[in-house]
Amino acid sequence: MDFEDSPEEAKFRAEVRAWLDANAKPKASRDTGDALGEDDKTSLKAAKAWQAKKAEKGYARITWPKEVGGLGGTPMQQVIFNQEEAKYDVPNTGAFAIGLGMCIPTVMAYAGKDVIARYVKPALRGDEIWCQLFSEPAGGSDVAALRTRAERDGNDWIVNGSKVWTTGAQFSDYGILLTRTDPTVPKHKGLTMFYLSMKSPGVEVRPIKQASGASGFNEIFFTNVRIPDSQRLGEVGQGWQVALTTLMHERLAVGGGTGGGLDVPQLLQLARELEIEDGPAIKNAAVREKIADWYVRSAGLKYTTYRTMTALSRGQQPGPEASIAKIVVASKLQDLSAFAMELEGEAGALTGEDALDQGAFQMGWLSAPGLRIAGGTDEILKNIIAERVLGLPQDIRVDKDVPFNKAPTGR
Amino acid sequence: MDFEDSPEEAKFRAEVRAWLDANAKPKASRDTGDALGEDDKTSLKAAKAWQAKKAEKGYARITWPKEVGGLGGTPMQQVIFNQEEAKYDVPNTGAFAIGLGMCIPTVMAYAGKDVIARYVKPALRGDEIWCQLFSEPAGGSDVAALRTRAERDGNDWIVNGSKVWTTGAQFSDYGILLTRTDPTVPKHKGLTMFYLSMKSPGVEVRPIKQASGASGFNEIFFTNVRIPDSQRLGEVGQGWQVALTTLMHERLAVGGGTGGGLDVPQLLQLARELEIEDGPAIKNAAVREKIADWYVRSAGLKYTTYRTMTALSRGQQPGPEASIAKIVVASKLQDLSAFAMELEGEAGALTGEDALDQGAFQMGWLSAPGLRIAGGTDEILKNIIAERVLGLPQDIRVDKDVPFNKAPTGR
Amino acid sequence: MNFDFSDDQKMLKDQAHKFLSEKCTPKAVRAVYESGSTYDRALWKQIAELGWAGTAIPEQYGGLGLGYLELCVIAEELGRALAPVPFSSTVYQFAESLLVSGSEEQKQRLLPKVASCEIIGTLARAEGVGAVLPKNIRTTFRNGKLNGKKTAVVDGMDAGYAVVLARGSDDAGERGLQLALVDLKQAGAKRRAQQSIDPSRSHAELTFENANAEALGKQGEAWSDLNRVLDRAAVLMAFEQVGGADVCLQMAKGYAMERYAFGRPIASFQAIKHKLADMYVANELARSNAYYGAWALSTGARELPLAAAAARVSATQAFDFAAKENIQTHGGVGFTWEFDCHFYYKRSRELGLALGAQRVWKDKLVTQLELSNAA
Amino acid sequence: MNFDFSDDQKMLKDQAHKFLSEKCTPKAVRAVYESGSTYDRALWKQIAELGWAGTAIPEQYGGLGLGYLELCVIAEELGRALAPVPFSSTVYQFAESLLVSGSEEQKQRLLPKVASCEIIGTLARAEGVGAVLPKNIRTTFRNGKLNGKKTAVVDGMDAGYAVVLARGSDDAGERGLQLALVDLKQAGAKRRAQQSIDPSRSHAELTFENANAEALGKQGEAWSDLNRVLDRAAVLMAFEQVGGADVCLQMAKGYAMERYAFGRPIASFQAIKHKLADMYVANELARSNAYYGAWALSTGARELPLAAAAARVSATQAFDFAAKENIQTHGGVGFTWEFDCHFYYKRSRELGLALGAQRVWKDKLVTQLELSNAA
Repeated sequence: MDFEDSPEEAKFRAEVRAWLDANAKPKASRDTGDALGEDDKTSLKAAKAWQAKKAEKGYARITWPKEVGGLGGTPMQQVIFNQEEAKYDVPNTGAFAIGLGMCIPTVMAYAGKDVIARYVKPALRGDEIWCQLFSEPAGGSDVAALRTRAERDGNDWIVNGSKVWTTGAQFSDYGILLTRTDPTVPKHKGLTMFYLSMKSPGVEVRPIKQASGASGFNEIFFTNVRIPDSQRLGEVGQGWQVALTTLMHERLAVGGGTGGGLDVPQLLQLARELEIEDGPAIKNAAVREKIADWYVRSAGLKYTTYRTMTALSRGQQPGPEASIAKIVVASKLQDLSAFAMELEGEAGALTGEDALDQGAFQMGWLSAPGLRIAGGTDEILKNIIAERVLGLPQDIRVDKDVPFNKAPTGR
Repeated sequence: MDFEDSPEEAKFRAEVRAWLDANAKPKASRDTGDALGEDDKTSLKAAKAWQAKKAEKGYARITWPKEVGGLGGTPMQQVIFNQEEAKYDVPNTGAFAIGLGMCIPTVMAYAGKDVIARYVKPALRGDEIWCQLFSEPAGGSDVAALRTRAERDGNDWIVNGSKVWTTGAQFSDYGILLTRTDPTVPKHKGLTMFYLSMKSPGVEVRPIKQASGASGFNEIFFTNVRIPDSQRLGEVGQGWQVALTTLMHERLAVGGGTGGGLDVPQLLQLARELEIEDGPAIKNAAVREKIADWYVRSAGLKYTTYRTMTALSRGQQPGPEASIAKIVVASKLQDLSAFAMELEGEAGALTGEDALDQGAFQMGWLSAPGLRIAGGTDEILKNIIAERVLGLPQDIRVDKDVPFNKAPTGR
Repeated sequence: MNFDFSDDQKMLKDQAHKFLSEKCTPKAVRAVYESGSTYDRALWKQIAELGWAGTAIPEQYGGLGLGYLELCVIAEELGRALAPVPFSSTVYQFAESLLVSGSEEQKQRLLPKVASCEIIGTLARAEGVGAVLPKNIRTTFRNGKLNGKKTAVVDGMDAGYAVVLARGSDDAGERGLQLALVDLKQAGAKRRAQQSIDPSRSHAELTFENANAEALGKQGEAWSDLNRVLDRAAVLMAFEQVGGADVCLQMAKGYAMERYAFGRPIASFQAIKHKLADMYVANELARSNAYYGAWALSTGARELPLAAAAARVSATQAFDFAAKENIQTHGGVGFTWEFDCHFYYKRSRELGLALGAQRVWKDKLVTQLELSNAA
Repeated sequence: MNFDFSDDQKMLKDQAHKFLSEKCTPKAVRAVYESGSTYDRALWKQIAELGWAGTAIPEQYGGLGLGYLELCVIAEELGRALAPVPFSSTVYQFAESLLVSGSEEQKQRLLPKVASCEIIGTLARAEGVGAVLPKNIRTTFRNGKLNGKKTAVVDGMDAGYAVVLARGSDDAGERGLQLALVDLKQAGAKRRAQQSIDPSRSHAELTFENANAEALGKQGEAWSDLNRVLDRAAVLMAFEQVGGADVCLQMAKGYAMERYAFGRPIASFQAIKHKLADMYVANELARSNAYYGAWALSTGARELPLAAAAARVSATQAFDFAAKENIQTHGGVGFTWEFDCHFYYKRSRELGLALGAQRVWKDKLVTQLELSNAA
């Protein structure tokens, strides 16, 4: 048992380092973690440039086959690249994560050769950005309850409805869109998947302002948007099976959320600086117990990730361990930051310039409720662990065999 | 807002005190709480004597009408009597609680005049003890799933099956028995209630040994037990409605479980006596936080009870507050006693003579899991709060309209 | 046993409820959030007309002299409505400081103006990050002059007067502390707005440079006086917290009944049912502890410090839990700016910090238990 | 990255699992509960034949010299089976005390007998209720004579030797402590059985009256030596706890799938599903922390104290939770004597107390964090 690379891994890591040294500068100080939703024009431009550079070398998507611009590498090699890249001061390429992580794999799985040839490379280079259009006001945790209609019109489909919680839609060029093409059959059976240009007439993108003040998500409105049938992904009525391909990837993508890097070290630092009733906070037994409780969760997650990487390194499928990360991280962030605010006392209510560390803990606390919901609520994730990991039965599904337009909706 | 008696209440309290002074001795020291299941012959004999005395005065059941031997008093007067009686060194009359609290009210509600005349007074005087025969191995939280069969045979019914979790069956003279008389209709519709003598041929009582070592409950086996139709309570097939009368009373009876008197004062005492790393445990901030957390729960329950009593005192129906007591008390007992054991260190693992206070905290910890289950599990009680207090919808009931003998049982 | 509010008090509560559900809708709170104004002036004016600020102020000082139980029921309704007005700082803290420490002349001079809402007042304690401790107080009050800086002063932008915890002598400890009463409308008193987690309650930094001020209460008694004020404020604020927690439960319930997923209202899923049941339990315990605090406050019982700490801890825990799980019950929309859930989430934390952290109150609570068991 | 056990180690684990699921069924545990015997002698004999006790003991001392990772996988299986044998006291504590503090001669003399299970050994620390603190140690070791009383000594009824924490000089503090190695088969050493919450692990009071004993390690280093032993034992015991917690999850799952209520398996109710999901999460975290402890132990890394504390705290929390919620998932039958659930509930507490309370380990953990961040 050790944390060392295998000889092959060490060799690959050296190659990656050499390439990074040649193309980027090492980080000056420690990573401060990227603020969510900070994606202005300039940083996007820089991100595209960096992404293109990676694409030339095959580093943009290491596990993809060479033919489509990948490196034909292993998942472990992707992990190694990410570890090394994180040590360098390079643009945040998060804007491409959903497209490359979810949309393009779906396209590659269901589109024809020519379509793949047309779209994969530009996405890989960051020239074209993709977003995912599944969630709706009417269908949050219950994605398949979506209502956006696509109606056949000759060789086209006419789409009307709206989508919500779409990340990066404001700067996306294309999107994959899940629609209802037949409301008269049970909800999973009447869905069909398309891809479309976000510049299509009738597509309107509006940012959603969150409780934290940030606007990481969008609401998208479709008014008589015309999509050629040639942009259908999978068969008519097979949309749910197609979507599962996409969602399978989402869990992995969202799973590892870290909560903006706020964790025990920052709390430990605070506890050392602050004086409370009986001296330095770090000497207070109640504070120490809290720090210990949160530390064992953080450490537990860290070493769980190491176990997952080990499985990858051994060429095995990683186990379901990954699915626990977000549940643990989100609640920990909420409790830990609230506790830190209490240590700060009455001034813990302040944010921005007047707050300690520009209100890092306050921001963490304000964003935590979103982290507990986005990409699957705590409750949905526990269902997933119970059903997919532990193999417990599904809850009763009263709408399973009911035509969608006959299913109870409360409205 | 105050904690004083109304003039009428004060007058009644004085009467009760006078009577108690004349008939019993005040408690020497503080109440140590009665160990569960300690009900040997002698203490039962004493209990019956004391119960008879109370019955003569109408104090055995203060809210019952005078005609049936009660005092025709108010619920508040019952509360006052209990408060005062608790200050005197009198036998534990817990053995009569289920009979008078649940069984006899059911008999009075559904039996004929002569039956009532025959059974109520002896029960009131403690001459005859009753038990409640509902729960079964096959139906725990789902009481109505019971399988004990009663088949018609002329003017009699022949009963076969078994019951479980029956308190006090070993010294009971009679019991009310819920049976299935028609398995071909949905589960709630095929039940019928009877009362029977526990001395009937074919009735066998076996104590159940619990994880804590105690045996407060019994399992009862029925082999061709013959019950005359005249002992039926309510119509054939109406057993569930009859049972609801009984269960309604149970919640109140069990609701106020206190966990054998182990609470914050005992923990506070322990924390003052014990030395830990940094001095007396009571000075340790983590210990103080725990004590405060548990104190606000205990105090919250205490003053919730005062609010309930105030409602009674004002002649109102008490609100649903009572339903929260057991959930709070049972988990608190489990956590508080585990914490106390940790304060005791390695010697916290000892029980009996070698343990501090004869292992009071250890016994509390050993009995806590039972308290979280008996009389409704935490989960069932939360359902009850959600449905009856908050008015949230029931969970999906797949067996609602299915004939009992067709409903899924997993066996 | 008479452990509940009287019919008159309940009637007052109903009136307050009716009034606030008309005049202080979520829209009004949102207006303060988005206008950047420090409080709802129209609402404050109407509250003045109702005389709520004088509820517990004796008649000889221009109040209604109704008592603390009446103030408690109003507090619960203000908490329920998240009323964006300087009520708690003016009434629970400034007025109570005067009642605890003020001279007859000071009470005569200021309390009537408080009762009529002509004066907005506040209590300035903290000077930086961390707990407020005697040894950390650097603001000085000497020969009638106040010098120093206070931070996170609630309603400091609008207050006409402040009670300031200062150091009145060279004694660096508790005994050297002195409460100073200062008129903020003078050159020597400057204020600067501070951003806070709850935009519906304004915070400010106050800077004093040779500001004229007067002593409030005796030197050496400042710390114990302050704690007596905090105990009273804790009970009253606990009612605001209980009110807020109750609304969160109602909001979560309402949404869960309306919202369908997988063909059924989410309120029929056990995860939601048990979550709401847990909220209900916490809220009931908090309410009962708050009632006991109300009894102790209204009767001046010696149990007040214990009762206040228990009410504070219990109510803070209940509101924290209800506010965050209300958002969780709503899911994505619950975290949007348009929905009202986040108002309660932010207020729950603001109230939880305003009178000092739970840790401090838990410690006070156990100290009281030790004393009461000492006998 | 190679953060997992090797194939050989996994094979050893499988063998241990097969062996124990035949020889150490719940029936065997029940037999110890109900026979009143102190441990399962037949099982201990077979474990001796397998040589498990010598897994991490170097070959020159008669062990197999396989290493700590191998001992960890065996520990997990022993924990899974609740093996009622004096393994942890003899191997994790007595043998490790010798390895940490013993002279070459002492190791040569005793370790081979430990490896072959001829000797049952234990470590005697506590002298009464409360934490084990240097200043509370009254047992004395002077001129080869041991005098005093130790309580709650696990396997004390069966141990042939004990390592005893004693006072070797007049120094009343840490520096005055001395570890003494004592042969319990002598007139000066008396033992008395004590009842404990876990009848499958016997406890005893040991009384020494001028018992002949020998020094183990240097005076003044006893306390730090003891803590090094406890760190090692904590990692190994964490694997027993992780094993036990995993079984609780499997039992709860199995019952919930079988048991029907309201016409459906209770495993389909969210309250149960989320309860088991919570167990799963806690167990995974505990396992990962235990793995890190295993790495630190097996490599003698300087991170051991931190890794051991994290493994200990995480595993104790996971087993506590899994054991109590396993009973809760079973409902009434889960609390009966006939069902096996209570074996795990009792063992979880016994293991949680055996090496000192969570509080102590959390404090150690944070102390290590302070040191590691000090740089």
